[in-house]
Amino acid sequence: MTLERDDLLQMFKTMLLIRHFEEQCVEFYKSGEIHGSLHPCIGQEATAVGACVALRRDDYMTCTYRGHGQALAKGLDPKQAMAELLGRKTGCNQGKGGSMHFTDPDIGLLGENAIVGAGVPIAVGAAMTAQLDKTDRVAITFFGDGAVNQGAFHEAMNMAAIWDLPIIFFCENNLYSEMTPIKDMVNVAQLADRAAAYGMQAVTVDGYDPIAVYEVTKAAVDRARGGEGPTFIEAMTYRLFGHMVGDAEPYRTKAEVEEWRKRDPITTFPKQLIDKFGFTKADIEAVTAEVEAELAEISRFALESPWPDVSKIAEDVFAA
Amino acid sequence: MTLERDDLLQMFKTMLLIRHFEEQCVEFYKSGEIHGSLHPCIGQEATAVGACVALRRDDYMTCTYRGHGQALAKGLDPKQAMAELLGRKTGCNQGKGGSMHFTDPDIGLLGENAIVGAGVPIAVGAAMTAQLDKTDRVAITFFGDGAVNQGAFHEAMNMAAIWDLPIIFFCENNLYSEMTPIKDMVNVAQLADRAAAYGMQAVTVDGYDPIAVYEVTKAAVDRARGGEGPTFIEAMTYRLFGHMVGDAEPYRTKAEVEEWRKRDPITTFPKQLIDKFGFTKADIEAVTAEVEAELAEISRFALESPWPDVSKIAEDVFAA
Amino acid sequence: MREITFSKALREALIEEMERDPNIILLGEDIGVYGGVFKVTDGLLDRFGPERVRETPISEAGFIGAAVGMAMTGKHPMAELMFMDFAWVAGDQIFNQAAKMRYMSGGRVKVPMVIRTQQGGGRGNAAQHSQSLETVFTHIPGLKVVVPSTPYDAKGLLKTAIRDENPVVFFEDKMMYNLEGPVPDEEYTIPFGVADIKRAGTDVTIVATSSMVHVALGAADLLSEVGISAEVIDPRTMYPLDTPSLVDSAKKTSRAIVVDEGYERYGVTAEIASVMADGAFYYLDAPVKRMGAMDVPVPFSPALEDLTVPTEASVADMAKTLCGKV
Amino acid sequence: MREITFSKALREALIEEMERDPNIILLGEDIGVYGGVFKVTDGLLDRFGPERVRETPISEAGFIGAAVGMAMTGKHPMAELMFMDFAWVAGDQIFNQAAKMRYMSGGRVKVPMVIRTQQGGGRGNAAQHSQSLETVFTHIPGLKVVVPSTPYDAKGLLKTAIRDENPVVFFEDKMMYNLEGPVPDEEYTIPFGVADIKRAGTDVTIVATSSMVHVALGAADLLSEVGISAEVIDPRTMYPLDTPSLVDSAKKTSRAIVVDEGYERYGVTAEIASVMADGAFYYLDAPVKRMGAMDVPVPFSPALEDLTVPTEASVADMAKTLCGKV
Ligand SMILES: Cc1ncc(C[n+]2csc(CCOP(=O)(O)OP(=O)(O)O)c2C)c(N)n1
Ligand SMILES: Cc1ncc(C[n+]2csc(CCOP(=O)(O)OP(=O)(O)O)c2C)c(N)n1
Ligand SMILES: [Mg+2]
Ligand SMILES: [Mg+2]
Repeated sequence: MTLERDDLLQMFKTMLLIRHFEEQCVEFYKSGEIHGSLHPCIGQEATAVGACVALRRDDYMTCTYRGHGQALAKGLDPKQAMAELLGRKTGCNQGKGGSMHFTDPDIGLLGENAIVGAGVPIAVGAAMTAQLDKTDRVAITFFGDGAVNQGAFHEAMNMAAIWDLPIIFFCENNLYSEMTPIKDMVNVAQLADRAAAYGMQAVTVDGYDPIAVYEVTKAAVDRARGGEGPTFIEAMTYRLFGHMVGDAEPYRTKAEVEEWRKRDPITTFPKQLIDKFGFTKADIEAVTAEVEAELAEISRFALESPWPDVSKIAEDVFAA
Repeated sequence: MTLERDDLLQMFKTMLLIRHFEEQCVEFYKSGEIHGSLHPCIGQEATAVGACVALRRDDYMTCTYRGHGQALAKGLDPKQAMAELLGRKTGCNQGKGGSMHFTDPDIGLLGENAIVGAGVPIAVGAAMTAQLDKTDRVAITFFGDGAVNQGAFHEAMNMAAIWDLPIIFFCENNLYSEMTPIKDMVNVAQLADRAAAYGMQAVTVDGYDPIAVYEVTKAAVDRARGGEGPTFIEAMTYRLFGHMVGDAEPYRTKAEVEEWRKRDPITTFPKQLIDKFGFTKADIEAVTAEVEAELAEISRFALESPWPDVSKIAEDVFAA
Repeated sequence: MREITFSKALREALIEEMERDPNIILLGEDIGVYGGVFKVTDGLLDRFGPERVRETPISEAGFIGAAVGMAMTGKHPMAELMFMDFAWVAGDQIFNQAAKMRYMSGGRVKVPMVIRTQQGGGRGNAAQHSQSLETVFTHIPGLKVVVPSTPYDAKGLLKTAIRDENPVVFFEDKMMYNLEGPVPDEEYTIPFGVADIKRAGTDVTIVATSSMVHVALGAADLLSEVGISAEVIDPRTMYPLDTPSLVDSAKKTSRAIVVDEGYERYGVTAEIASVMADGAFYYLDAPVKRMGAMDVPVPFSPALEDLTVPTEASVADMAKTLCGKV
Repeated sequence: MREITFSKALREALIEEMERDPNIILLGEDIGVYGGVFKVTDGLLDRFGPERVRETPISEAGFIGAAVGMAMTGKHPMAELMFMDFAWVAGDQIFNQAAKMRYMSGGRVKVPMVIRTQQGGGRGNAAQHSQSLETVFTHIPGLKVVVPSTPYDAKGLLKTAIRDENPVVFFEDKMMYNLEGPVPDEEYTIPFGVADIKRAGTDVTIVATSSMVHVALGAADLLSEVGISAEVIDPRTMYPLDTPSLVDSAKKTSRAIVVDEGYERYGVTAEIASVMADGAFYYLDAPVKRMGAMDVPVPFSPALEDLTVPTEASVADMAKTLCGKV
């Protein structure tokens, strides 16, 4: 598949939906509707959407607590997602998982994960299944820059490399792990440099350019489906919001944030669509209106959804 | 320090002591004097001795269950070592540790370790102490080829690199981890290739040549003492014995073992001493006789040593 | 009935189940060419090939994590942890992932996998290769925990473990692999959560697990010599735990001892003793006693190691004290 | 006496001890510039510099292992595990290394280090960020385990932990950081292994740990309304455990409940209940009861989460049942 004109607009729409969805989450957090920790991917929509457009619905995926955007881009019903965040019965996990644990096997989503690095070997296992079953499915695992210093990442990279697994290691390098600059925590110029240690193909891409992200991911997916093994993708990106709601951001300057905001894909991508791909301002406005309407419906659904059944609290520990 | 003529003979003597010591251990194992698992380093004496000659007594060291040779080369009293293997009170650990846990803070030995990879971060901590205290001590950590696939190795390498720690990562690549060929378990030509992922200096050396091992280790130690940070050394070596006493060795051919045995440092190094450094056959014979006498004394000491005090079984869990 | 070793009983279960279900995949270190360091998987590589008997790097977190991913996508992986002590390097994948995945997903996924591992002292393997960590596994919700004590139980319970749709941890005892016992030729399975009375008795109940079952049976012999009739009961699975059978036995005998090879302090004996003390409170003539390993890392020296765990004599002594016969 | 928060009490202990002993080194994620995600180390980077307040990569096994190495070579490291749940990725370094090193060496080395971490539910952090894993830590020989419930205890016990020559695990409760309480200006320490009677009573003993102390105190208030006098006793350290005080209290009241936020099954309540049931056997009017967290991974939904742990009402109800007042 190469991107058609319609795909581009659809990509923008998904990015916008993610942005509005997450902004709504922040509101809900502040108003007390959402409990726990909330880690928006605001600013990182282009990686989520660019990568997921290159995937099939039946491909496998793991991600992190910052994975709402990826989950939505992969096809998670946003109503179920929002309901989950509000802890409702209609949530994708019946309210038992919450923000950090969206799971939906129907779209291959094998879980966000609250433990840094933990989703990486799990995706390796899914890729092993695909390889064993010769289904030509691939697995993708999203993780942050900080995760590359976790043992599980290392072990998983190596296993994928030696077994030529159909998997894409997608590192969103947003320059910080929580409040810590990644440049202080590794001694290499780019995280993609790590892949050589495993004899794995790697590439660094501009994570604020959804088309570029799509292209490198597509190439990696093609290689994986073709039995040519894993790829490590490092996407340079940035969160325009803090690590989590409540982060006072003493570790970065306002100027740095503003510098990145100028390139915010939510504003630059539609410009690109108009300037380079012949869309009109009206096209963009129409999409924006659609997203707003959808979002109103999403919020309404979530807010009106019932709470989980207290009598079912002990169910789902074990499968029958 | 550069190696003097006497150092060379002393190196040979230590290598020979290690070989005889370990052969005696195998005997003791077969006769039931030694219990548990025994992992001889027979064939790997040149790495132990070549590396340890480059160290000071007050430098720190961690190693593995296969670390008897390194411990002796670093200065562990062989009587205490043998007594420990026999589970006696006079052992370096009072018989509580055994073959896999030799520990002697007096020579900087912070423990062999029975968990693959576990000694690596511990050595990093010792290097942190040295750096904080500005003592110009260095730390060395010995581990096998199989350990490079363990998460702890990865995390430790990265920490050493980002903090410029005075530490040497010494990988004895003996081609197998237990019964598994390392070539099936990594996707790189040399394990030294892994170091690039951490921006760390690395070198591969012939582990059957004690002088070459000394030289690369000395260079790494000098760098570390000089504040220039860590080095990864991969020494290509081979165990002429199985993984442990009892290993039937179905995973390798007799021919392969014989090929390496031709280069056995215990036979080739003395030849080199005679041919290239002007020692005589008599010198070698004298050393051999000394080692044999020492070993008889070591065995006698261990065999005659008392068992640990049963009443002290619960002591040493906590320091007072 | 034919007698086979514990090890062979396990291997038979593996072979029969792998023949039955092509989704069963073994993962672990040295399980192929070498057949496993305790030889349980001997011959399986030849029989099932390298895709189903997958030799892994020394990456326990990695391959147990991969097993979780395989289990979530339709396979039935069986990961071998060479020594239970290595669970500590894979703890996150076992306790935070495998155990919790189904619940966190609100029942959307299942994680059918088995971790086979080997535990216990007695071989001079010292502190990092001799632990019995069943307490840790039973404490965390989401795992089933199996502790067979005979070849018969081993085979029947391993088959049940493999057919279970959840993460099951299966503990073998390193000293028991060569133990022989009757195992029928015919297919059978043993349900989880059903304790087995290994010897019936009337004066004192000895609940014992894994290797300690044999210690308890030896103690029962010693006790019969002094006229005390001991009942030895083996829970066989720590979770689910057959509480009613344990409580009933305590009610019947009115005295009970719980014996396990794990560290005694905050260990499984505490759970079992406390559910028995609660359930049989009004029937007990004496407090329920606990015997586990001493509160020390397992020492290496043969002069020390065996003293850290309950013995036939020490269990018999405890029973005599309880019965007022000292 | 002045009242300060739990968090400030901890910070004071850190500052005072770091001023006293230059060998104390803090290690952890985001403990510097940010002052720790729960702000306990706020300001310490400025005060002590980056060598003593060392920000680490997300490498828990790595930096806890490094702490072990530092401790063996003369430093006194304090590693912060941001959430106790992450202990599972560092398990080997905690349980196989730190805990066993001294014993395995036959007393040749010591490992003076503290792991500070934070636990418990109540914040909607779901299954992988809400665990209370004290059972796992107390079960493994070689670690001391501290579970303070008030600012006063927190400061005094943290100082003792830092001065101890062994690995000490110090558990803070995430909901308690803002709790205020009296803390003297003067220097003081609190010895390990000494339980504290948080409220004296005569009819029923409630042993409670960490956050559950406050639940127990609330329950005691409810009970006093119906004429039941509850004694609330806080062990403060799980290991060493002040068994005599607990047993004495049970002997006095003849009824006891043990309350803890960890999973109930095979949890610390089992140990405490069983030592009390044993020690006070002939004094008890009813079985010792245990109340811990439900046997499920902690659910996210606010409609579910709080139901999984003991509450003032449920503890009071249990006490009423024990006292025959329902
Ligand atoms: C094993 C583990 N250690 C620490 C944490 C706490 N933590 C949560 S998010 C995070 C930062 C992760 O940074 P990065 O991988 O760059 O991902 P990002 O949040 O930037 O997307 C940390 C340290 C955790 N969840 N798991
Ligand atoms: C974490 C862990 N996993 C597995 C083992 C079992 N084991 C002991 S030695 C060994 C092989 C190690 O190979 P290598 O690192 O090459 O060292 P060598 O024995 O060749 O010196 C294995 C797998 C262990 N001790 N620790
Ligand atoms: Mg990041
Ligand atoms: Mg090797």
